Amino acid sequence: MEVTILVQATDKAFEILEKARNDARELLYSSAKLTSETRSLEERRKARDFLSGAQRSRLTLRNFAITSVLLFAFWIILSARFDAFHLTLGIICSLLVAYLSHDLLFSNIRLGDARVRARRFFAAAPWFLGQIFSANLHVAYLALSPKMPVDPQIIRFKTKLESDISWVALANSITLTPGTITVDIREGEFFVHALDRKVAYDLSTGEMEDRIAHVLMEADHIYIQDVLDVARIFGALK
Amino acid sequence: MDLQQIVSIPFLLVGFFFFLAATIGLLRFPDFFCRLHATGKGDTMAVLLSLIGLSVYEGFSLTGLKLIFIAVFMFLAQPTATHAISRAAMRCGQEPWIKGKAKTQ
Amino acid sequence: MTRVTDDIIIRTVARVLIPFIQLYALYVIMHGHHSPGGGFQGGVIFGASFILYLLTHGLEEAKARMSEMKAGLFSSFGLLIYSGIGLLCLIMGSNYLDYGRLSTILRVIPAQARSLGILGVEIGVGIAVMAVMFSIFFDIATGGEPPGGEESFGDRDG
Amino acid sequence: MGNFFLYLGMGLFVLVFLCLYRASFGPGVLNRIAGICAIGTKTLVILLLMGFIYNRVEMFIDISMVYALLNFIGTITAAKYLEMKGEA
Repeated sequence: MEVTILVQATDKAFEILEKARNDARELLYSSAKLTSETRSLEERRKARDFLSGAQRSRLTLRNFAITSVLLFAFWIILSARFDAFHLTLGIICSLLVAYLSHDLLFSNIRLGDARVRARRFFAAAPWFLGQIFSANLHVAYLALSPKMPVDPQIIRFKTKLESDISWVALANSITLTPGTITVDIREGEFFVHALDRKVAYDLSTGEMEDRIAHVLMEADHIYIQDVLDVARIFGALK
Repeated sequence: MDLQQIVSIPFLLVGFFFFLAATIGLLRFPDFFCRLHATGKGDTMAVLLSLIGLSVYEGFSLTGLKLIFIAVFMFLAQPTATHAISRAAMRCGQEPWIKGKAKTQ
Repeated sequence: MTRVTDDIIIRTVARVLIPFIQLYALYVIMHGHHSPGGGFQGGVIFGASFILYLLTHGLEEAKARMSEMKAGLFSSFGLLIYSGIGLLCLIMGSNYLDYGRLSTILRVIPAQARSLGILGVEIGVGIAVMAVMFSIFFDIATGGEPPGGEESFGDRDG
Repeated sequence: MGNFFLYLGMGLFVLVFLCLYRASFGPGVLNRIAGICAIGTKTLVILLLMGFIYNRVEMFIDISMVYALLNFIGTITAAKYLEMKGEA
């Protein structure tokens, strides 16, 4: 009786020991695998760093080239003299300025979609110009009317745009359009001074934000304009 | 009087009208921020219209293109300058005037 | 005045405008002999572009682009170009800054030599004016601290 | 057409004087800066009109460009100075 219990107990003890040894081996193996994995990850990251260094220098070269070409076009428009001497001066000057400040003009702009962006910009420009014109009529009316019905107030809203270029575009077009001035931007929150209640309401519908997001191709939201485009294409297909 | 001159005159006159409105706004509005509305918007539009009128008068040449460049520059620079002043005013603790309050400034 | 501004609008617009301002300054310098402007005006515009950079990107980045020592060297270098051309004329046997005699070196007719000489003088004046303008603004903005002395003179006017 | 430019320039000149009221008597520094900025834009157009009156646009266009540039930089500098100083 006691012997069988003893045998069972030793069996159990052996079992536990075996299991523990297996666990330990597995742990050891997995840790070894982990270290090798981390090493390979490290190597891969190093390779990627090297690659991105190459990419960065290529990007710098591209920025340099584009900046100097743009500046040379600007020089030709400014100079309006087409003899060899002045063109040579122009090439020297644009290369010099591109060397001095090639990282300023295109520091964080993706250039791949420039054509789409330009097309959308020219498509959206008449709307913006119309808005600016109506804004000026509004201000002129307010300034010239004898009672001067202004009711200024500060409104604040959080934008969903992300890149700083589109923030700047939004802020400058807010400043230019009906009765509103961008006073401050703090961490994506716009403080806007509005001349009366109606324009504050107009701004809060967010149409301008959508348009700018559409022009500058901000990712990951759906824009009204895109939906309209798709609907038009669908209708044409039908 | 050829066609270019006839086209350019209305642009210049409308631009002058906006200049006038901006100046009167600058003089009449009750507080600093409202005055900025007048100068920031009115002057930009007026300069744009005047430059378009002048470049139409000049005709299609490199000088006209330069005028367009000045217009683009003003379009970038004027809202930025307005924003800079208004931000400075906000940081300096200027309270915007609200309807019903006594006119201080 | 020398701290980095946290205003994204002014910084971005300045970043876009600065290369064009610099090219315009060079245009004013180079076309000084047949349009208004010249060395002084172009140098002032070039210095203004650096001042705009300092205002928007702060003292440290502006120093990386154009330190005080570089500004001093450039001002001397511009003066060297100016007086060098003048002395060259003197050595060639005519008056100071009388460019007509340079035609024997440049192998062109005297009228063209005058034009080229004026261009060289204007480049020298432009470089000197740009550097002096920038260093004056630098001194005013930092309150006249010696270069490399204290790290934290950005906080003085905060 | 020269007379038209002349009268337009004279009108702008009057407007500059009206802005000068705000620039000289305006309460506080900020109002003065706003007035001076407004004067700058008007001066730009006056310079261009002068160029058209004297038939020397290529010359005056450079001057007006420099004027616009320095107006912009001056306004930004003044605003930055006031912002850092923290009072007006």
